[in-house]
Amino acid sequence: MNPVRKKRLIVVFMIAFGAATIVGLMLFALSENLNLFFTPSQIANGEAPLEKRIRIGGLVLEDSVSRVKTGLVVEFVITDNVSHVTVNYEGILPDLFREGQGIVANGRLNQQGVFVADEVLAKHDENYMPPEAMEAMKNAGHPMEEEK
Amino acid sequence: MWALVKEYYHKFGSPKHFYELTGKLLPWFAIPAVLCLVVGSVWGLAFAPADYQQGNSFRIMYIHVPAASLAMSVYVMMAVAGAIGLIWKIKMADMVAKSAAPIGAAFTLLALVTGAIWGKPTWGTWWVWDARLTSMLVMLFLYVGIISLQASFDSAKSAAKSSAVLAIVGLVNLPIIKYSVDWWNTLHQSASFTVSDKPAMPPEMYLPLIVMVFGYYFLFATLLMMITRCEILEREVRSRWVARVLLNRPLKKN
Amino acid sequence: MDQEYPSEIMLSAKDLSCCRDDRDLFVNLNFDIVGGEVVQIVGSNGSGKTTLLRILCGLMDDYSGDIEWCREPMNQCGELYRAQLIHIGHNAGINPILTAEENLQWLLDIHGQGGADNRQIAEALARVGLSGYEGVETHRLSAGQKRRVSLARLYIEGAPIWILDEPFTAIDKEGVRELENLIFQHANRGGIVILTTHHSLQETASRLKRITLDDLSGFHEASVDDDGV
Amino acid sequence: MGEDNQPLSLSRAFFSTLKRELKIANRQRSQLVNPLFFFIMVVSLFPLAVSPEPSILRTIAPGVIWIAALLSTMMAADALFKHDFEDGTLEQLLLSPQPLFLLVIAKVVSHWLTTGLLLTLLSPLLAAMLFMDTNHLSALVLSLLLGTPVLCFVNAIGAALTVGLRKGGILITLITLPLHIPVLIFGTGCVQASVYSQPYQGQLAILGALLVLAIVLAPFAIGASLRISVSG
Repeated sequence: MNPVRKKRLIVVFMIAFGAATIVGLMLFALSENLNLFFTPSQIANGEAPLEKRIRIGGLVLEDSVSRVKTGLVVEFVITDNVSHVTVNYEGILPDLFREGQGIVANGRLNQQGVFVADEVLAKHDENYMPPEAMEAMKNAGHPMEEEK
Repeated sequence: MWALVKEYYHKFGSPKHFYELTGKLLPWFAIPAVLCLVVGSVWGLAFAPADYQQGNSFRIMYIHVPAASLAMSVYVMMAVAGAIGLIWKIKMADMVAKSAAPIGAAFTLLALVTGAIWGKPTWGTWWVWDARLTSMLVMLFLYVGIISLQASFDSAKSAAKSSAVLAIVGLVNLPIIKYSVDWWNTLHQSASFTVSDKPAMPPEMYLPLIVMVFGYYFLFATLLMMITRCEILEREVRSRWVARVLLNRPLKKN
Repeated sequence: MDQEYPSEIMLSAKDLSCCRDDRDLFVNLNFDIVGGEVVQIVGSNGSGKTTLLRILCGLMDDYSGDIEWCREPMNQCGELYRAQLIHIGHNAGINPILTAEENLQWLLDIHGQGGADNRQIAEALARVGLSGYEGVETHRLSAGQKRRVSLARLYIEGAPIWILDEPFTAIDKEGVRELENLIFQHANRGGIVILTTHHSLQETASRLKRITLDDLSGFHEASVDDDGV
Repeated sequence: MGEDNQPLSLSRAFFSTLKRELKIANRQRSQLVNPLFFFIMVVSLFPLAVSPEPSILRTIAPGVIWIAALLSTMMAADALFKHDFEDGTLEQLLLSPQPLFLLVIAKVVSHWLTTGLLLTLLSPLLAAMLFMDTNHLSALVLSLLLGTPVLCFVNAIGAALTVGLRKGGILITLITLPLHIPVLIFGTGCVQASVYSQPYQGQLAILGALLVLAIVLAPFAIGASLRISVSG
């Protein structure tokens, strides 16, 4: 075979083989849980390790936020509409933190199953709306949070 | 037909022709840029309604979103121009790629800074190591790498070729970086505009944004032309037509 | 060693121009080089001799004009062209940490002519006066000896085109004479030798062709002398 | 010159280049151990600078070891093509009728064998210095084993782009560091997952995918960069 064609053949073979391997490996990787991010359901099922720094995310349950009178300690419950996890946090909450809002928290899960957060971040969504329009929508009976 | 394409290709690849053409086009981009930016920012910052959750702080979106979108497109454009220069050896493409890099870097920086200002009131922190922010930061690093590689060559040709290779390698890497950082840490909201869905905000909010996006793109085109024109003059300084331009005499067709 | 190269081998340049760092090195150079010719490129320092050689090797693509090898554009011949070529530049790829033999072995291996065995290499090193130095790390050798190590390739590889940049540098009188012989022998077998040197090549002038690159007070002229042929 | 020994000479060119590089590395032992000492020293700075507390060191260990490995391969990369550029070897490499990507892969493989592999072998020692639990060693070693070759390929792109420059050193780091980020994320992510007693095969698979991608694409970028550097 002439060397030019041989080189081309090697290149094509390399790329085809490489692409197949990459796709295979990625498919395998995607079937695994890569993220150290846990939902309340996963925590309820005991999938999350205790006393290790992990991230959890979910919606703040309505009427669950309670502040301890002295200091800045806050306790609230986050949910994914299936399970609940109690979160304990000491510090200043972001402005967007409110009930019904999606949040991400970093911290550890203690033996009692309470998540002790050292950081709470509000996850603001991609929907923007003037306040009046929001009012109107709520009055019409479909608050935006319900779709989550 | 083929001859026409070839002629066009030669014409477009010629710095002199590019210089003349952009000289004529420049006002057609500069004026809309100024108009859109003024209208968009006044409309967005003063007249658009405040957000139900974020209040007025969401208005920084009108500066942040177009910058972030441009940062990415400029990178792609730069890499494509670099590849064209590398493959078809068109000098103009090299110059365009070179001129685009600092503009892209500036937009990336602007997106990062405005993002930080926006992050403070909404997320409660100036900076988080979130996927979008991190990949934007990495993109700034890529731009910086390309600019400094570009600057360390004595010969303009090697500089152009090398930075084109780096830009292409970076282009292959961008989705990987994006994906990896995404997996690693995510907080940023997803895009409000997609091709298929209708925008997730009312018209009085998104119209100014669209105006601003157009303004930014016109601004980018204007800046790119201006910088490229300087680059042309610098590189072609030995040729007669540049001498004529510099002596402020009208260019004659020849 | 005695093989004849096909007679139709030919390297030709049309309107070859090169401009480096805003300075024209040569403009509109035209030449044909056919098998059996020794071409000496002459010109003052900085006139672009080395650049021209590197362009002809395909190491630089920073030129305008066409170069054809056997009537096909050179840059399309790619590895077919490179397989026909030995280039020995100012630095010839001799690593100072490796021995003469190891250096040659590698150079021959990557040039893909099926490689060479130790006996051939020892023979070639003997031809350039380095027998007994096979196992010496080349940083222990003198400049002339290092040069000879790289020139030893010319005795083994069967490539028809030799492109040599100042091959006589640092070589003693005896060595120069031998190398000259080798060059003209190669041409006699139908090969092409393109070289730059300030040494005047005398033998069999009918096979010798000169390409002059000179920077004459701002005007760039290139001329081709055909001595005979 | 016969056509029939072509397949032979392809592998001959590859292994001859590999052998040559390894010989050179072996004769310059000091060059060989420098990145290793650098690796150990960088890691030992952390207990001094951050805290000697075992619990803290244990948490940061995966990241520290990975960053140190990344920096050490980078230190070594500067010399990857430098000497070859100076003594004309690079020209001969480009003039070879053999496919350039093959020769480039041989060079990078030898670079990895003399840096990345040795660093990987050394990493358990450093893990012990940072009080990392021994059951996470397999994740650490495997991730380094798959990740360091990717680092080497990317470094080689940087080295090839800057080889013609008088002042390459810091520029290589500047242009390749952003490209190293995915490897760093998945490499440390792999060890982190093991620390959290989660399965880490997913991360290993991604590192493997990155490695295959690097093997397929990087040699072309390196080859193109070398041609640019030599012709410039």
